[in-house]
Amino acid sequence: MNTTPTEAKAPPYNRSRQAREAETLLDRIEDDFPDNPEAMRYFYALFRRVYCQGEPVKHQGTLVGTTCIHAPEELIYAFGATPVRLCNGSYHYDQIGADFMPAKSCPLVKATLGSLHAKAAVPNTAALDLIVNPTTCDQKTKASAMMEAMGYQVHDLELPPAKESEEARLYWQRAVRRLALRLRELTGRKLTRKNLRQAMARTARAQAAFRTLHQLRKTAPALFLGKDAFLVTNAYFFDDLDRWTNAVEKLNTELLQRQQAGFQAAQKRAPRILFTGSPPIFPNLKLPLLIEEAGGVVVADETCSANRMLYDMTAVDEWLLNDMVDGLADRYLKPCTCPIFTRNDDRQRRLLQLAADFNVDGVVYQAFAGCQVYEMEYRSIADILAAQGIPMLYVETDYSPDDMGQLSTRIEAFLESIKTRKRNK
Amino acid sequence: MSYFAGIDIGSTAIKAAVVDQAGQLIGTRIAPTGSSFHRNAMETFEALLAQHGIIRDEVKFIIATGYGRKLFKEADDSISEITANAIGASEAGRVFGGVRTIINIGGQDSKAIQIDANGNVNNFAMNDKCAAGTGRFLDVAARNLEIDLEELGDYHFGGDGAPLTINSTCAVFAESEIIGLLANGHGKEEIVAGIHYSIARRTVRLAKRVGIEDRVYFDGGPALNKGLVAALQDELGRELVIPEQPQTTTAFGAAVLARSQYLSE
Amino acid sequence: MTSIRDAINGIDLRRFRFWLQLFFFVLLVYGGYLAINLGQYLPTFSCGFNNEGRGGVCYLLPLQHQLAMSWGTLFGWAGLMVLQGFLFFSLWFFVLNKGWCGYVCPLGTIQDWITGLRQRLGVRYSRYTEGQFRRLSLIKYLLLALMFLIPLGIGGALLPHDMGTPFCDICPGRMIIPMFTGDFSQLTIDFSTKTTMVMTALGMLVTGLFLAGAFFKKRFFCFFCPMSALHYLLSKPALLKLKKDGNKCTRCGDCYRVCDMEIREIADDVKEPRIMQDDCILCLKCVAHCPEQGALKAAFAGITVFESTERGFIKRMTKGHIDEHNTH
Amino acid sequence: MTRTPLPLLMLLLCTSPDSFAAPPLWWSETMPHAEHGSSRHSHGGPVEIRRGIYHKNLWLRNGEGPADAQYLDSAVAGKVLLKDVKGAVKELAGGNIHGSYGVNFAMPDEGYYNLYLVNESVTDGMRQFNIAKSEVLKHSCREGHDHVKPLMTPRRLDTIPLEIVRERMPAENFHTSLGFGDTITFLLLYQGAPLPGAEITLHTAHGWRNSTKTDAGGRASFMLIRDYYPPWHEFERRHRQDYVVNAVHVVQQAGTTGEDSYTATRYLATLNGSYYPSSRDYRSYAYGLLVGIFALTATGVGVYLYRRRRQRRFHEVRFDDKH
Repeated sequence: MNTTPTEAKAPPYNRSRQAREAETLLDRIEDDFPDNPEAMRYFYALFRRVYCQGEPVKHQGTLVGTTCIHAPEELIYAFGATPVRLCNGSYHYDQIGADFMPAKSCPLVKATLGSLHAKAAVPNTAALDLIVNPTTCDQKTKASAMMEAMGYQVHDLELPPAKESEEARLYWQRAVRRLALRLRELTGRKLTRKNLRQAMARTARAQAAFRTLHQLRKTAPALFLGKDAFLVTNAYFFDDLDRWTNAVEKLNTELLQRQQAGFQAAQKRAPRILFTGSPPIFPNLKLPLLIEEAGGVVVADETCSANRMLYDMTAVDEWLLNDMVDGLADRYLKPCTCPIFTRNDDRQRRLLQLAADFNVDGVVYQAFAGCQVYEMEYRSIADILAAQGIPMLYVETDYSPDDMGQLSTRIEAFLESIKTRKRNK
Repeated sequence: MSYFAGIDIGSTAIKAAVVDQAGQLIGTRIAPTGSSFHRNAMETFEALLAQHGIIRDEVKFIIATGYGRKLFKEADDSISEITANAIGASEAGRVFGGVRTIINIGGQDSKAIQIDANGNVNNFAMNDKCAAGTGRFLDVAARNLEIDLEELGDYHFGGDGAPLTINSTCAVFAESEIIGLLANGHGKEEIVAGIHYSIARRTVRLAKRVGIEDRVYFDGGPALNKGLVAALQDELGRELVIPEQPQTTTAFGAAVLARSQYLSE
Repeated sequence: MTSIRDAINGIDLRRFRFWLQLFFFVLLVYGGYLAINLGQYLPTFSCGFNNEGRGGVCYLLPLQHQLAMSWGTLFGWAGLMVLQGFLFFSLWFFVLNKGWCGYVCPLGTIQDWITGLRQRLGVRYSRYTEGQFRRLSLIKYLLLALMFLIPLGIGGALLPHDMGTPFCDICPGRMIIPMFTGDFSQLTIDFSTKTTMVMTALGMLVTGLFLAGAFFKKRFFCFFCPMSALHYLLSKPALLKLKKDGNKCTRCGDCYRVCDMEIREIADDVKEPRIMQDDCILCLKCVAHCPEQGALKAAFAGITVFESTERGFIKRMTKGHIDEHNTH
Repeated sequence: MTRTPLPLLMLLLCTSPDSFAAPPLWWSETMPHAEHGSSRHSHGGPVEIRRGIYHKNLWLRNGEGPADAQYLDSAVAGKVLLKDVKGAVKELAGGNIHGSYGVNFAMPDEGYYNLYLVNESVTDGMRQFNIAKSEVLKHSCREGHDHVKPLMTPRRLDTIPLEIVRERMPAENFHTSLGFGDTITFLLLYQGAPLPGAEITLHTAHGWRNSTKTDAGGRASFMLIRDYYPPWHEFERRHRQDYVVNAVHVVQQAGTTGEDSYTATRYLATLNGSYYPSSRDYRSYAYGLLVGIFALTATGVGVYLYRRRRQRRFHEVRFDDKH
């Protein structure tokens, strides 16, 4: 598998399948909805450049790919390297991945590996110097070997399967310290207090911006739509950190103005949806788009392509390397609500709290066919939500567009039932 | 006199229904979807009106439902077949004393819906993009066994001995399995029964996901199949409520909704 | 009103605490020179051996004194006096609850200064492993028990009289706090009798331990402090309270990692709203380091005085990112 | 102070005119017989506490110094006066306490109580005044310390012809106890006025004595010597020793009291007190520091090793192979 199908007289990128896939989606996102925020133009343009024109991702220093939110990017920045999140949402790469992966495996992993396999992938991964692969779910764990087989440098970031115990915490802290060593070898630079502190300052600023955006989504009726929010957080995967932060801050100011102006991006009656489960990753925004095309609005989410990736912040008591690195380690383990961990009561509590804070009418639970952990947690989540009288729609799907019609039926039915529910209230 | 219509554009058949001001069902009509279903839908609709001597203008409000609903531009509004089905069922179910659970087996999907007393959807489940356990599955089987869809019911009871178990849930694999069984000299009767039971099992599993409450209303084309009904009742362990025109429940529901929407505006 | 609240919640707790602690330190260690006397029932280590400087006396000194009275007197007329003393002590305590440890206690302040020194030297701090922690946190109750039993034993003439105030003998405060007023006379071993010899030697050992321990471990001594144990027994009805809203908690563990006393419950317990544990010194660092709106709060007589807020957290952290010298 | 060498001193004493006069009377707070068990020790000597009120016992003794003075079994003629903290003077009746003559009085208030015995007699034309004074401190820390500061200053009773007053040492408070090496100063008052040039003598517990004459201001100072040498393990920090000061003043003036007449009056005043080993005798900074430093280094090393162990991977978990 060292020669790839796309290498054979590959068409100019912008004519390629994945480019068209992205293009159609972006058209839908931009044109099907009347009042997109001005500040979103930056993101639309960014995605068009990167996904449709195939513009390579800008980066200083070595480029380090990460395959999960557990990779502490502050460390990577501190070593003067640039992290890029490799998780991929393209059906096209999903198909390529299917060539050498079991058909029943998770489309996200398939697409990710597929994109790594197809060298001309987006975001441009040809220049990867190292892939940090946290051992989260089985499929990602097993991916390490495959990625190595493709000729990539891979570092297994060992993540404990449980996060409650103190042992797990220490184990993880060790793993993170080991990553720091590996990065030192890779970059030949030294980790200093100043570097790390600056790196952490940058991400903290980005997170602060995200949190503001997050809080703005509490306003009802919604100030802007979930598809845009997902686009913003998806840009975080590969965009330049500071540029991204500035763009988000611009968006925030605009949304604040909208708030003061009493602007409504959705009707009063529009069901407010909390999105959870498998992450919508560009260009696979199928489900959020269907929801909002059907008149719902995604006001909050609990997915690793948005909230889970950016929400929780690092606290440091003493600004010494030891404390900072351990602090980072904690931030990437303790609050994480990923279902791979043995217990999921944190996730349940988080969902309930989000539902309460954003006065959510219903929850849409996306599970990628082949992502067992989400499929298995679905019941427990359904139960606690039912106990709170919050309706939930469980959707098992993948990247293929063929079930769109069927999905739209279900989503519309779901939204209709919510509407009647609200009317009867 | 003003009327209200509902048009259900399904994957295999187009169903149209008309109700009068009182919400009484005037009539229904069914036609195959075919390739250009927009034209067929229009024709079916007009044929229905003609049949009952209703002028187009008398139809005040039309609601489309089913997969084709978005593309049926003549409709004043569209609604998902699940909601429509729920309304239709709860309306039609009144004569049976009200229903709370609906099982619908359509051309390419099967649904289980749980509704409250007013016909609002509480919860529903749907097969995940796979024709297994749907009407299409029956078509395939019938074709392999070289019998008409309508005859399947009679075959179901014709057999002596236990029904075979059809293991493969996928319509495509089932095809080859059936051929294999025929080759092994099994009677069509037991095979048909087997098929019915395999569908029934899947459907019941679906129904259990939404929770089964008192009367279970069974509609959709396959509801005409006595054998399947028997199998389902077996698996469910309770009586099923079946309307005399199972296919048109959804269209009827759409029509009822059209009426109420029109009156509320 | 809200702006004031925001200002409070956005406060730089580190600096605020430093100055407040300094104030109380001066008050209790040098207050005597300013003719300040808060009496002898203070629920904090305002050492009585600091003759000239003290602005009040640590209750443990008179308590042990009183308990050492002959049983006849103690269980007779003097019993009331002891109770009265305890009452005053409790009244003092109820105001600040364990805030006495986190903000007032001179010995605690000294430890924080030593910690500051360590930070400047860039030496990392130690943490106990879970097992050690569980075992160690029992010691203070043992000390508390001894602190009651030994004087009683003396009162009953079961123990030699020169064991007078057993805890003070081994309390590092007795040796260290007077030094701040230039009185080094406590820094001795008393050869007058065998008991005093042993006790004072023990005291010196503990002082040495204290200094070394406090350097490597935040609030080293507070794990073993019998005063803290005594506090905890009274802490339920106190006015100042630490509250937690489990639903808002994301269990990110930020509070736990900044906690000087390594209290895990603060992060992991999402059921109990009254989250204060026996080791807690109510320094409120956990509240300051909690990014979740209203997940942790300090309430005085039911009125929220300091609450964890997203904005406050970000403000404090950004500050942490910026300024180079973070030791206060 | 100036210390006269002992031989010379003996000489002085021998040549003194009235060296063979009757031995002085003085109060002692030491029990006649040790076997009576020790009462509670408080600031300012042994006390008894009855229903929360401090009570003081003082026994009258007669003899030069603590070393060779007897207790009396019966009262002596004369008045026993007590001046309490408030300044009120009342007469006390002595009696038999633990087998010897003494007085017992309550001390409800904080501060100094002065007890006097004035005994007057005339023997072959010489009028003899024996004045025994004792200054007793009542203090309990429970009462606090601020309000009693003014009570430090010595108090006197001017109706007493010849009175010895112990002047306070610099920075003396209710907790101060005299110790070896401390210098104590006495003020001698005759009819309430300082009396210069009078002979004044200090007797310590073990028979050491030292005489001098009061200076122009009627003052005389002595340094308490260290005369307590037990084996180290028997050393008692609260080892209380009595001292007695007596002063003699003779007035060559004839007169009569009642029926008998005299040619001269001899005043003999005594004041008792107690002192303890000084803290310098039993405290050691050197050892203290040593132990402290040892502990410092020990823990330092301990922590270092502990961290070393922590750095070696997975050493938190220890298995017990014994079972």
